[in-house]
Amino acid sequence: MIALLIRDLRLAMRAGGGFGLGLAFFLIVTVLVPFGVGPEGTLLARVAPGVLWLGALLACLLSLDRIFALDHEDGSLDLLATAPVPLEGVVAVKACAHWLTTGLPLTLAAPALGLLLNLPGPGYGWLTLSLAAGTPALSVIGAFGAALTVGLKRGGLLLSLLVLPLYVPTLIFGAEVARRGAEGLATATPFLLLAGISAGTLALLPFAAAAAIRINLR
Amino acid sequence: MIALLIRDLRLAMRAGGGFGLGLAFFLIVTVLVPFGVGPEGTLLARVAPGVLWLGALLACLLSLDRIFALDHEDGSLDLLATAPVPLEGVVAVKACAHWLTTGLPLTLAAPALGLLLNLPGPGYGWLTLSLAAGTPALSVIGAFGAALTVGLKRGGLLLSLLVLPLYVPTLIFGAEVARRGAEGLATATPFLLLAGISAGTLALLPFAAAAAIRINLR
Amino acid sequence: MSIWEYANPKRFMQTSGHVLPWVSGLAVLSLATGLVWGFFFTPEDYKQGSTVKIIYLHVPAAMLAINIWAMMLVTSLVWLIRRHHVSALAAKAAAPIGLTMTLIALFTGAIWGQPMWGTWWAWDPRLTAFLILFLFYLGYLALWEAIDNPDTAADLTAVLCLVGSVFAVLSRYAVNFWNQGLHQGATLSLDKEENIADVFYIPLLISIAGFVLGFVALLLLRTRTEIRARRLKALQARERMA
Amino acid sequence: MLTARDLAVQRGGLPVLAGLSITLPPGQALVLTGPNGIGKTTLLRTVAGLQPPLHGSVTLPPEGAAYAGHADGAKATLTVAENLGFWARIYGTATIEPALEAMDLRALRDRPAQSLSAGQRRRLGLARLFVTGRRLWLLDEPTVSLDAASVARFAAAIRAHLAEGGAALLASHVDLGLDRIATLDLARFRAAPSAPAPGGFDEAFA
Amino acid sequence: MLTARDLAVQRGGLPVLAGLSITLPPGQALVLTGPNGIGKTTLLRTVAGLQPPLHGSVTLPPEGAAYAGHADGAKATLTVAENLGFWARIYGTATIEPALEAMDLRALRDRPAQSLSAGQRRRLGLARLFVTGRRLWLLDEPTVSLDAASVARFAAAIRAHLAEGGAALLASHVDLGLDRIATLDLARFRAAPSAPAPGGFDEAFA
Amino acid sequence: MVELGKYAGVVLAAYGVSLLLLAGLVGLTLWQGARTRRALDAQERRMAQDG
Ligand code: HEM
Ligand SMILES: Nc1ncnc2c1ncn2[C@@H]1O[C@H](COP(=O)(O)OP(=O)(O)OP(=O)(O)O)[C@@H](O)[C@H]1O
Ligand SMILES: Nc1ncnc2c1ncn2[C@@H]1O[C@H](COP(=O)(O)OP(=O)(O)OP(=O)(O)O)[C@@H](O)[C@H]1O
Ligand SMILES: [Mg+2]
Ligand SMILES: [Mg+2]
Repeated sequence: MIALLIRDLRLAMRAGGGFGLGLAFFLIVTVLVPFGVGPEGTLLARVAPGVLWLGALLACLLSLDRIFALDHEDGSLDLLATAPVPLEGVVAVKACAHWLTTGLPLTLAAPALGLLLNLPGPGYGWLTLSLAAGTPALSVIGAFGAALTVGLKRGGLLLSLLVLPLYVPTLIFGAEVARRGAEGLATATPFLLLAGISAGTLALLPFAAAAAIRINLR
Repeated sequence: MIALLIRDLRLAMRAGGGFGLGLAFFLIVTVLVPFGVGPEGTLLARVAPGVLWLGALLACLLSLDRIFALDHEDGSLDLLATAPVPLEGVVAVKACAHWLTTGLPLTLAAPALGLLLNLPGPGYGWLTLSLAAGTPALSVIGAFGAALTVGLKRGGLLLSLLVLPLYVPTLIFGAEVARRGAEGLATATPFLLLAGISAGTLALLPFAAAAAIRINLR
Repeated sequence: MSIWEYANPKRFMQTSGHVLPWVSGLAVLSLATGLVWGFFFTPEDYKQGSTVKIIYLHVPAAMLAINIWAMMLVTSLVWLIRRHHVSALAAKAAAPIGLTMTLIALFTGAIWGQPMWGTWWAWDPRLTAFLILFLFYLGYLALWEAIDNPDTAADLTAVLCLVGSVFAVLSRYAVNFWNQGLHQGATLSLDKEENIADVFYIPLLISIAGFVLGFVALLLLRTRTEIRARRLKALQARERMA
Repeated sequence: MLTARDLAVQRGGLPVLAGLSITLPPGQALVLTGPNGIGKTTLLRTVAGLQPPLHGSVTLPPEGAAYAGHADGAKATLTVAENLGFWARIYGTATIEPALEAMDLRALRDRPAQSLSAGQRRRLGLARLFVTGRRLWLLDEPTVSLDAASVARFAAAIRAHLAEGGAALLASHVDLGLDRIATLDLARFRAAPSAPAPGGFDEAFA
Repeated sequence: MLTARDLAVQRGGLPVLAGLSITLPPGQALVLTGPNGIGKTTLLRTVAGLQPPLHGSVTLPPEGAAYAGHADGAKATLTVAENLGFWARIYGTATIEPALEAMDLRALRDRPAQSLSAGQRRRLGLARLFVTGRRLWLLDEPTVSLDAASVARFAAAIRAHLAEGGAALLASHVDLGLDRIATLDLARFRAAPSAPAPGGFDEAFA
Repeated sequence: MVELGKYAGVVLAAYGVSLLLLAGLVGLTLWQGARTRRALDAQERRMAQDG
């Protein structure tokens, strides 16, 4: 299992593996927002928490198809399915590798990007906290979506379509935490709900994802 | 050449080809925005033109890697490069097919989504017009980016990183037209500039893209 | 003798080996002079207080950031047209320096903006254009990293640099159109009337010279490293084949 | 080691082969032959447990089988040694040296898989078998793209595997030069399309 | 029809083959042989014009050559007939029937390419050659995954092509059963690695 | 020591960040240079020995 984690991280680091690209995408989306909605500081400050959460979500989304699709194309997934490791574990490890290479860097970079969007002072801590609590859920839900679409050539867009609705609760609570934090309101309730979503998906979705992969390999 | 256009359109229509997915992605992003930034009508109305343009741009972006990557993987690109058609033409036709399956539907659907975001009355016409004038540039620039990354496994995120900065002028002028239109201001200058960018990229970038493909096939 | 002789790798290694110590020495000297002079021995501005001292970092870094991209454009063109490998490798070597310069300009600007404009960041056209330049550097470097075959990478990044330059200029105009700015106009115009006072001007010039020389020294060093790396790769491949 | 009883396999919802029984004792190999599209790949995937049989049952050794399909499962950006090392760790095998040795990959060990030629990559795919430690091998056209020397080397490796009490089920169109080997022509087991019963909607669902 | 003079080809920046000269008159076929990794694929791609030669020149017939590589270029969601029809229109050929006939694809014409077996997909890839109308064929291991009957059918197709004044350059590890055919062993042309000169930075750049 | 007035923090931060970035770049360049040089020398020696 650790071998798999190491392999996935190593693949992410190698040329073309895409480590850091999610981050760059996040940066670019944040930069593009003012071009779209105009440069006024107050307007940007109001949309900042939401935009940052959306940007993080999209950056996650774009890297999802790496989770299983590549392994399916080159046949590794067949081989992993016949290897002496439980497929549920494979899913969990791959979601974890995805989080380490995408969610974690996003969380760490978010405050710097908050600066670009005039995020109000108290918002920084809450933004980081909410992302730290929410991105694991994004990775696991994404892994489930990737498992559903693994057999399809360029399932990328379909994957987005399947996964985005599943992301809605995470996004709502996450953005709510960040927004309330930025405005200095109480954040306990949405934060607990967010953490609950993360914990729940982490515990259950690997099983669903493994089942989906088994069906797709047939 | 027409055969190629027909094939690409047919592939897009077939199962897993992704026609309509760009549209669905656009829809979902637009729907997610109120969750992210909060539901106030005036705020949404102010950001609506920008958000719609950004959504269209991202939806385009996500479907870009289909332009050449699939053809490269299954060897068709090698075969097309040795076929009696100029590679520049292949690029132009493929960008055109991409526009027909992504940019055009987005343009047509944008007014409906504008409703969801409280877009003010005069904005609808200008939004559609600006998208109609701008999305061809998005497709061609995207085809260039796709040509640069065609040899790379899952170049998707790298592609975004390369293409998004190139999208900046188009986005700025496009969103400016839509925003000014929504506020009832003069739109002639940015609209002309937008059209100029489209015309210029259409005329020149296929050559750069064809050169990039030749290099990548080596 | 043609200038292209220096584009021959062997010749380049010899010449740059001779030149390098001098350039590095001069760079350190002028950089130290400019910065020390600027930091310790210039008066405060009546309006900006001691923050003017940031100019000795900000302006040279900003100038270099733009001009390094221009240099990469030229070397990319040379590579595409005349296929001199040193030229392509020089572009590759320059990019991280340009990236660092962009970062320095952005950081010092942001830090400067806090007391002057009351905000770390504003969507001023000049600042925005710089952020876009930063993205171009990122994309360019990412493309180099992503491609395995060195010649393919050189070709593709050169094409990207060409197309990117056109779009960078376009973006500059677009950004200008989009938002009016807060940022200073040109201070170093030829028109003496508009220039800042000599007390600031001379150390600024020295520090610009220091930055430029430092860039040349780093560029030579990095290009030499790139050439060595290429040779190493070739030798390793040859050993495997044997 | 492997027994399949009255097996029927499907592909794309259609029965492909039916009424197939296989017994493979340790030390033996069985070559599946038959024209293109008869169902060799489908059968092997069913035996490997990647898809459920339509009918009948498959019994594998308790630890399972090692499967090698049309695709090699090599990661383009990892080197040969890294690729093999990953599978070795997954299967809990200590060293990759015997595998490198068996498929003559020593010289290529530090080359990224993407820079291998078609045959070299195939050798990497086959070398994976040696780090699985499994006794039953299921091989789908293992010698595709291999040159004569590599085919011979691979045949020798199989012979050694059989001699150690292993077993192999292979699909192949070419002669491997293995002597005293059983062959099973699948053409005899092609599933007969039954005439549709009027109104018999049940049959549409295999 | 094809002449290559003093050709040297490279892969990954390294010379692979050197000093190769080929003359292929109409009506003749030349089989390239050699162990895995000698450079057959690289040579064929260079001749096809997909990569520039390191040295020397290649002369093709004015209309170019038809290349078929390791990958088939078949679109998974298009049917066999649609796949072939596309290439027929690209090459300006009126009908795909002869091609379907030649590779025995009649029965499969309305099947999407993704539901084909490995050998059937290969037949589709080879059928493409017949709609190109090109006289020079460049084939990289054309018979991979094919069963014996299909190999014989393909050999017959090549013989017919040669009889009509066509020519073919093939890389193959297996005997196609074509008689009176020239073979070129590439092992003789392996590019010799020269010892590195100290400080010779020029050599690093091919 | 120079008198930086109320902006001392700002100016020092600007100089600090910039010099840090510059030092990082120079350090990286020197390190990469030394590493490649060492690797190349070792390779050349090995290949010279082998013939
Ligand atoms: C992140 C923020 C900033 C960025 C990216 C930035 C960027 C630039 C650029 C690109 C130049 C032009 C250099 C040249 O080509 O000559 C420049 C010059 C200059 N900047 Fe900034 N700047 C920023 C913030 C500031 C702030 C806050 C101030 C002071 C209030 C400032 C003062 C100056 C001055 C005095 C010059 C010299 C003008 C000239 O010679 O053209 N900058 N900056
Ligand atoms: N989705 C599908 N619908 C109908 N038939 C299908 C589908 N997928 C595969 N088939 C058919 O199933 C049969 C079995 O295919 P399989 O890949 O097992 O053949 P194979 O014996 O391995 O052939 P080869 O030697 O060419 O590899 C083939 O005739 C194929 O055309
Ligand atoms: N990036 C690279 N760096 C070094 N060597 C490489 C690179 N890419 C390919 N090679 C080598 O180039 C040689 C030529 O490969 P090529 O694919 O032409 O061989 P081939 O004759 O077609 O072999 P096969 O019969 O296995 O298909 C191989 O030895 C391969 O390992
Ligand atoms: Mg098969
Ligand atoms: Mg080959």
